[in-house]
Amino acid sequence: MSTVLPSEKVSKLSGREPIVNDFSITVGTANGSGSQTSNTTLLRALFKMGIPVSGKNLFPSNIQGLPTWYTIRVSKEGYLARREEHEIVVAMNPDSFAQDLKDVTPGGAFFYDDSIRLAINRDDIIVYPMPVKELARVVDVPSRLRNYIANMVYVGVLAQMLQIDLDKIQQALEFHFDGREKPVNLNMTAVRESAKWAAENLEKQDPYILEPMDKTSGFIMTDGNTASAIGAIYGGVQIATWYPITPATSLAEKLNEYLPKLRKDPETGKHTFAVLQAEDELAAIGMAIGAGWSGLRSMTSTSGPGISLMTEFYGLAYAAEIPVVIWDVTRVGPSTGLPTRTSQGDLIMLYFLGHGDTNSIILLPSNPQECFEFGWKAFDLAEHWQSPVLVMSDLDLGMNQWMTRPFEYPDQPMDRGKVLWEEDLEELKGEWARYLDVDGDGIPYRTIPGNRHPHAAYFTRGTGKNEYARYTEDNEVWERMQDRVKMKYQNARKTLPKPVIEISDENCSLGIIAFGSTEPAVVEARDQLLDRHGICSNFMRIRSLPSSDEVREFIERHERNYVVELNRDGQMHQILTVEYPELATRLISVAHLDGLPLTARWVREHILAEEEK
Amino acid sequence: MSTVLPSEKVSKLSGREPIVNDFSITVGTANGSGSQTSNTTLLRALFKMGIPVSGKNLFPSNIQGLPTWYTIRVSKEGYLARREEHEIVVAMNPDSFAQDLKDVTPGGAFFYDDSIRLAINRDDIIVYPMPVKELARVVDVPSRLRNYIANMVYVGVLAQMLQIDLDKIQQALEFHFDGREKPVNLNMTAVRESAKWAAENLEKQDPYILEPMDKTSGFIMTDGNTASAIGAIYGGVQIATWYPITPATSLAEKLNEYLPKLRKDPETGKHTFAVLQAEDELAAIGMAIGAGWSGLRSMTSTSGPGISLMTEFYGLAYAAEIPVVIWDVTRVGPSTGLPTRTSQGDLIMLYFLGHGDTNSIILLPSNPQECFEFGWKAFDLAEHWQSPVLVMSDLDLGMNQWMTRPFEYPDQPMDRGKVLWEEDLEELKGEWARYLDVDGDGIPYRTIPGNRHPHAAYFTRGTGKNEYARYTEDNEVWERMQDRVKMKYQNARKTLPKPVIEISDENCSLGIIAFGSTEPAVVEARDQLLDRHGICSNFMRIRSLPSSDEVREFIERHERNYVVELNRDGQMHQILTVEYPELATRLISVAHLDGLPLTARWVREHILAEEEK
Amino acid sequence: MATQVNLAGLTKAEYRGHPSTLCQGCGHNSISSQIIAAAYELNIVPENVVKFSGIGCSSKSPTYFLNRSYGFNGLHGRMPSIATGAMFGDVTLKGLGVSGDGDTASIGMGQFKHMLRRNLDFVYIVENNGVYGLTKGQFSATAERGLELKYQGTNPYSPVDICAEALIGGASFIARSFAGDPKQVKELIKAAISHKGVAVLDIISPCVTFNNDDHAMHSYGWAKDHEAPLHDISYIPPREEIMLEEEFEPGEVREVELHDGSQIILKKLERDYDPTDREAAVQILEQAYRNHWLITGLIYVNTDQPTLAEIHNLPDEPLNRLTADRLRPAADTIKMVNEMMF
Amino acid sequence: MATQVNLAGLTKAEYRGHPSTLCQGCGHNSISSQIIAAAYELNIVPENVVKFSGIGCSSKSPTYFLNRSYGFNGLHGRMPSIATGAMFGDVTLKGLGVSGDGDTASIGMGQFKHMLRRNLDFVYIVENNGVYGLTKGQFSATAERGLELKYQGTNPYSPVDICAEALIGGASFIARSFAGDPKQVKELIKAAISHKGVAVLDIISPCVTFNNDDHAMHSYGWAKDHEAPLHDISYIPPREEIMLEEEFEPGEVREVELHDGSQIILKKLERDYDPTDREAAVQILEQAYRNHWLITGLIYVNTDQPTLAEIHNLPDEPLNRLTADRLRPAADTIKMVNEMMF
Ligand SMILES: Cc1ncc(C[n+]2csc(CCOP(=O)(O)OP(=O)(O)O)c2C)c(N)n1
Ligand SMILES: Cc1ncc(C[n+]2csc(CCOP(=O)(O)OP(=O)(O)O)c2C)c(N)n1
Ligand code: SF4
Ligand code: SF4
Ligand SMILES: [Mg+2]
Ligand SMILES: [Mg+2]
Repeated sequence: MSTVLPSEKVSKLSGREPIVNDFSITVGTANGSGSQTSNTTLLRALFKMGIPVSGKNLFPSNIQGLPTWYTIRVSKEGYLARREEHEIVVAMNPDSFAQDLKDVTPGGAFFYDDSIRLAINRDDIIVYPMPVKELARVVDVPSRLRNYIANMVYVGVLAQMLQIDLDKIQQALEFHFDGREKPVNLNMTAVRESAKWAAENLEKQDPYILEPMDKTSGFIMTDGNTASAIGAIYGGVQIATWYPITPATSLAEKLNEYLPKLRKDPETGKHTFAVLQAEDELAAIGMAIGAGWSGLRSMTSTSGPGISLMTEFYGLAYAAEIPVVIWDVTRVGPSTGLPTRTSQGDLIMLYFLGHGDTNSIILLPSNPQECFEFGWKAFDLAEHWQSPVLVMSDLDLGMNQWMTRPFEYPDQPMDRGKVLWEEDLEELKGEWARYLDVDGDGIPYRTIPGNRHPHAAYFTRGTGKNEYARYTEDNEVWERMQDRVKMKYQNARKTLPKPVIEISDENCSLGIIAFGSTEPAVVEARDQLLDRHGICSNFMRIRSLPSSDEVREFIERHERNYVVELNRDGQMHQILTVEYPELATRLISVAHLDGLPLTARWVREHILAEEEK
Repeated sequence: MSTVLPSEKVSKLSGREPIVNDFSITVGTANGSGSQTSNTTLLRALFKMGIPVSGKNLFPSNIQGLPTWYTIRVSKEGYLARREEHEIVVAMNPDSFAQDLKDVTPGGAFFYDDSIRLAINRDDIIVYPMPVKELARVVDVPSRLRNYIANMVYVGVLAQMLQIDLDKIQQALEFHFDGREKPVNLNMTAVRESAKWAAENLEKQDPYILEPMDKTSGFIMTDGNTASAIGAIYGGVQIATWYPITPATSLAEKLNEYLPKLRKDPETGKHTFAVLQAEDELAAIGMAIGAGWSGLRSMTSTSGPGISLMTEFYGLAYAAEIPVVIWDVTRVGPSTGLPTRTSQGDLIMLYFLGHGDTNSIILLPSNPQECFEFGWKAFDLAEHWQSPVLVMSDLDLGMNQWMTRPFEYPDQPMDRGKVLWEEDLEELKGEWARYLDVDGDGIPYRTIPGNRHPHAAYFTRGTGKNEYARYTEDNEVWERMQDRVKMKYQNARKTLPKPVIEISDENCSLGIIAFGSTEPAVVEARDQLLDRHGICSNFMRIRSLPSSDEVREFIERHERNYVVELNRDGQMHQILTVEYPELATRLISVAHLDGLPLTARWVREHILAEEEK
Repeated sequence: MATQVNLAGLTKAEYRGHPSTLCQGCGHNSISSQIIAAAYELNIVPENVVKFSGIGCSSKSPTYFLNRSYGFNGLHGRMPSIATGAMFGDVTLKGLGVSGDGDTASIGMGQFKHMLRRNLDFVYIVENNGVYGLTKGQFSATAERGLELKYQGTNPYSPVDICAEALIGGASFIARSFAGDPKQVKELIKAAISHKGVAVLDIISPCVTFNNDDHAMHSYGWAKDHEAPLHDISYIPPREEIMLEEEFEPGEVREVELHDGSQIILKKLERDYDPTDREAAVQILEQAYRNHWLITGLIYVNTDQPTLAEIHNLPDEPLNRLTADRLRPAADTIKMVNEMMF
Repeated sequence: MATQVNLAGLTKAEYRGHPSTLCQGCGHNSISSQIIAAAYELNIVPENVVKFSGIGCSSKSPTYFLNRSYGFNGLHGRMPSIATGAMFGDVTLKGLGVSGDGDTASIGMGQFKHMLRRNLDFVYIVENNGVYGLTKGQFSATAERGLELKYQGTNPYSPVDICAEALIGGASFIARSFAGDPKQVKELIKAAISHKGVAVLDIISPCVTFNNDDHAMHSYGWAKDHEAPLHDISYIPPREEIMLEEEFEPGEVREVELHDGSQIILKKLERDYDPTDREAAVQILEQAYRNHWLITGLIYVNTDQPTLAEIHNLPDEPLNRLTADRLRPAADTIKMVNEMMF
């Protein structure tokens, strides 16, 4: 045990009741100054101490210099949503110093780099200056690394003042530097020296302390994009095409990182996969569709502007019934929007993507574990239903570190769908038709280029065709084909991931509906509604669209269903209205968008306001 | 009066009651064989005889050779919708002969080119062979024109057998050939000789005849794309960018044709407009947006695939509040679809166009007169609301000839919206902010590049910005800006073209809702429902989205509102459900899509089936 | 009498497609015939070819040849991306694409250029008529400045030169031909199919309906009058004795050996043109552009450039036949992966 | 002491923009400074300039100069179309655009090429760093084959040569420069602004954060070591006495007169390069590409090509100031129009 001060002493010093494992730490730095390392180190150390934590990075669309904030929430109850309160603030950036100072909760603690010579005009908080420059000098590093070390100073100081286990910090650094001793030691030295300095020079006056718990065992800590990438690998991804765009970029980069580790061919050393950076999103999806057509498990990942550009191609994949997986890691639209802020604003566009009559299969993961799961499942669904499958993640889920359940090995064998190879055609004596609904489920059989049977080949097009894939403009054939395709999507409903439903109270008439990364805020809000206001609620998290009967039943069961979401127009509310017009009056939209992850408070207040109407 | 046989004689010959001005003529030819000229000549001649007519061209996506049909419906009642019956069929194409023969209504007449040596296996119809080759030889033309003349043969034969005034045919040809004597005479000779041949050689046995009426005065005959183009010219269009695509192409080509006639600068001979063929639709809309930003009345015209490609740019225009008019002349989607068939299938995509939260202003013309009206009005709305404005026409409306009310000169002065020039800024002492809601209507003021006032310039971007057009990622500012924009669209509702409402029966509980080119089918179906089944109905034609209070009131007034449309998924029904969730249960979707214009019969039968449930 | 078959045991009819629905006399039809002839003479098994196209009259033509090959008629201007993705499925297949000048040089410019950079192993035929056929006669990006079309007026823009674009863009095989010169078209297609890497064939293919006036640079009349072949070209299959109809003096021919051992024999005409010299290629294209010469033949070839499949280190074994056990990491790896997280 | 003003009566500060938020040392910042200097020295009134950009670090830079000019920060790769449309508003304005290599040569290739064909009167600056800055260090299409980047591995594709693309694409003014050579950058910007037609400036502008290793071809180190100017360039405003610091021997300089009467003076260095000779330009670019020479200077100029505004026969009077009566046909025409129908 290497925490420097025992906790008893702290609470005495502060003169207040200690507040243990239930507050938020926000660090204000300049973008590109390397604070990412120190912040995730803090986060991971707390996680290893067994304390539930979440970290949210608020960063500008900029490479270097503009203010950036990182908020770590520790919650002994296990709440992971963003909070609006900042009990502990660390100010490292002169440009955001005033703002940072203002942000401290009354009674909270303010740590700052003492080389920032700005006025501190508050007396309702505890103030701790840190001689960052001096402390950083204890390790001798080249100037380009100086900033990184400077950021380790606050890690050390906080470790001391909040009682973070230095061993855990060491573990976090070892993870970060992949075990490389030199950087770990350099950074640890800075941390230790800073902790030592704090122990010797700062007097604990605030009530916030951290104590080890055991509430993180059985969890891992990762971000959604990493999870999605690894999930795709367990789905057997063969080709991933992409074009750089925040916040989707890291999904492709993680494929680049993990594919060689998990899928190199031991014998030949050859690659049985390809990750291809396209010239733009039009090309990225075109390649993915070509690959899906030729029988590969194929995907592309992008964000809103990319989806917009993929619209025409989506329609082609829909009409030609080509399996392909499209990840939309959403950011704030419309248009270029706020590229570094989170949002669930692409939902309705995905739902109606493409000109003419189209349908969509959309998966909606809520946490990294589910990103992993949908990462592989999306391929099964795409190949099974011979359809593009959209997966909507978002910046908060994709790029922030989440405490999540471990990835689970796929519990189903790969579903490659209805594919006929040479031997199948041999058996059928070559009698098959690409778009014929043999089984009555709306899904025809397909063959794949490279199938050398002389009757295997067919001609693919988006335009009118008959069951035999021959071109036709016959109106009856057209309608028949379209109706079959629509029926296929009706059937698909039943096989998509079911909603997660929590009926806490059989008699409760209030339902709350959410999806994706807003779950933690809603979970917490429900507890608050019950605890503080005595308002019961049941909960449903939708995990896919089009929705299944369970969704209808949940809505039917409740007089008032609040549909909570992170977009301006209440898009899930609109979709549910379209899917269940007869239940429309039971649905109430609770939606807003300001680019920040949802908070329990916002959800609670808005539901309360509606309830009090 | 130059009809050759008086009508008395005909009815005697046929032995049946004459059927006057109430049947359909369908001509089957090969694509690219020049039948367009003879068919529109027939159509126009009937129109000039005062008989209500409509013409529908059913053509393949092909330049030369594949079967094509043209159907002329004559209706003394003035019904203009497509009918499924073909009383008179003219078969000029061996490839479609069998089909054409099958299509004749029992008791109908079948005219055919006697060089087609195929069996005629029906005895329930009247059959008239025509020696097309021989008759075409009466005029001496170069071989490349031979086809055109051959097609005039059936014009002459039909003129004789149905009693079409040859003077009117001459008028139609004079119009077609812009008064050029030589082609008019050549064609007239063929018509006359063929009519003479028919008079001498064919015995009238069918009951169908045409008689002059006066039900077309006060109408003109034109197609929607021509009307849209001319309407845009009266709206003062300054730049039109486009990329060729059926069925939108002729809209741009008509701008090319009429702009020099109506808008040349008399003094300088310079052009105060530009029509620019872009390299693709991404560029077309980009240019249009750039031009709208720089203060020009700017438009682009395309069809579904082009709209898909314009999705990202639409979002930019939305977010940056740039006026631009976008015409979508829809065809069958999804994806490449059937490019030469009609559909109303892009509606919901237009409604939710762009990633993130967006809104749309959509105008929905129903006939060429309205294409003209919305042609100019769209610019006023775009500049007034500083917004892209979408106008959705379709292939049937855009490319077929419609009998329509004459174009009306705009009844309102041009609305250029809130634009500040040098003198305005002088007065304001340069104090203005691009995105400030000064008037409380959600519409800010703008200046235009070229304004030389030193405070005029501002910086335009899709991303987060404050009222002063300065870049910001502040979450509160973002939400404020987005809420203002949304409010702007809420306000816009009230100023868009109101629905056309026909309350035929104050006590009727059945409403029918339609939009766009399906109006004639619905009008006729309503009459049939009442006449044949005693079912009353009121009618509303929606002319714009988002919809206004009148729409809500109409829906509220009726227990059952049938939303009739030409797409698979009932997209207007979906939109109205989203706009009026509390009225969702009053809305019933009556939708289908097979690429053909809607018929009254289909509408009637589907409403009846629902009513009988 | 037995029907004649080639070395693949197939009759020529087995290389045909559906009947063409293009206009009579359309240049595209002649090119389809030469594709059929080339494939037949190369003894290719049709199942080993995959066809691609964008949208346009030209892009319809894959329906009119090689019925037993797979085909994908994609989106306007987007053939390159679809083909790029599809060719990863089975690297033993040969890709053959037909596009139009509008499809390639207008809407498709970006994808065209980027496919070249990747050196996809692919035959890319542009059926170049200077006009949009399928949408009825608008200027395409290859229409010459000053061209007049019925409803469009006069073209004010300078034309895109497909071969020059291909060369600057890094294509490894570039040729120009004319649909009215069937023998050359056929030999070039054979060579292109044997080339390993991207082969761009810019074939002037007149649109008889919308752009065939004799003074139009994509018309039969103009092309017939102006065609200036760089050489007389013959393709010699691998491992075949060089048996040309004529004997050559030394120095009278150039030979280019392709990756599969086949050879291109170029018989000199007016000039001694070396198609492996990029600088010469740049120069001849520049001169031709400036002087409106319709030079035809093999303009450039580079047999050393790595293909996309090589760049991605793909095995010869078709990726699309890998079974689940080869694609999904084993069950015992999941623990390790979870440990790789934190 | 009075602040110094130029002939437009403006101080240099009046040409500035907001403070840059780019990385310290980013090449883009140096280029912004030279734009400011060039505009100031050309005595341009900022209100007569309109700025455009796409998306990227480079595309952010229009915020950092000419605050009194209008600006439009558009979509990724779509600056050309927005600028093309916007420039129709008022032909008396000068358009100036800043793009990146990703913005221009990856996603923007198609629009870039087609803008050139139209010869829009426009200064098109590519701040070329061979990398995607704003999305944190992926390869752009101009990255050299073999370049290694931290998270991306090794670039396997051949790079796009912006100048060669511009030349083949029909641009009427083409130059290459290097952000570390401020004088040349400035003189070229002045000349480009005075040129009537599209002027493409391909400026190597190192990304110090993601692609500045000395062996990387878009780094400061490499460019400093390899820059090979074609000539020493000076811009002389119209109607100004030629007053150069030095006297020249006859034959020692070349002069190019631009449309507004200004002149570009090119002092010979190693070779006698004639930038009005397209064939020479083709050749030097080809050689430079092959040999990895960083040749800089004015590569090509053609002062005779009609601009887009000329092609469209636009009046000098700004279209965006025409009043309703000039735009809407008179009331009495509607009867005629209805009669034109049937
Ligand atoms: C996105 C999109 N825009 C426009 C069209 C309409 N379109 C179909 S073919 C074509 C042009 C074809 O020209 P080209 O490639 O030269 O082929 P050609 O018909 O001349 O052989 C166009 C513009 C389309 N199908 N998709
Ligand atoms: C449609 C679309 N795709 C992707 C992006 C993400 N994106 C922003 S900037 C950029 C690359 C910029 O690179 P470059 O043009 O070279 O500019 P630099 O930052 O290097 O100056 C990308 C891919 C986007 N904004 N829009
Ligand atoms: S329109 Fe032209 S390109 Fe199309 S098929 Fe006819 S001749 Fe060929
Ligand atoms: S990331 Fe690179 S391009 Fe972007 S501002 Fe920094 S140095 Fe410049
Ligand atoms: Mg063409
Ligand atoms: Mg760059």
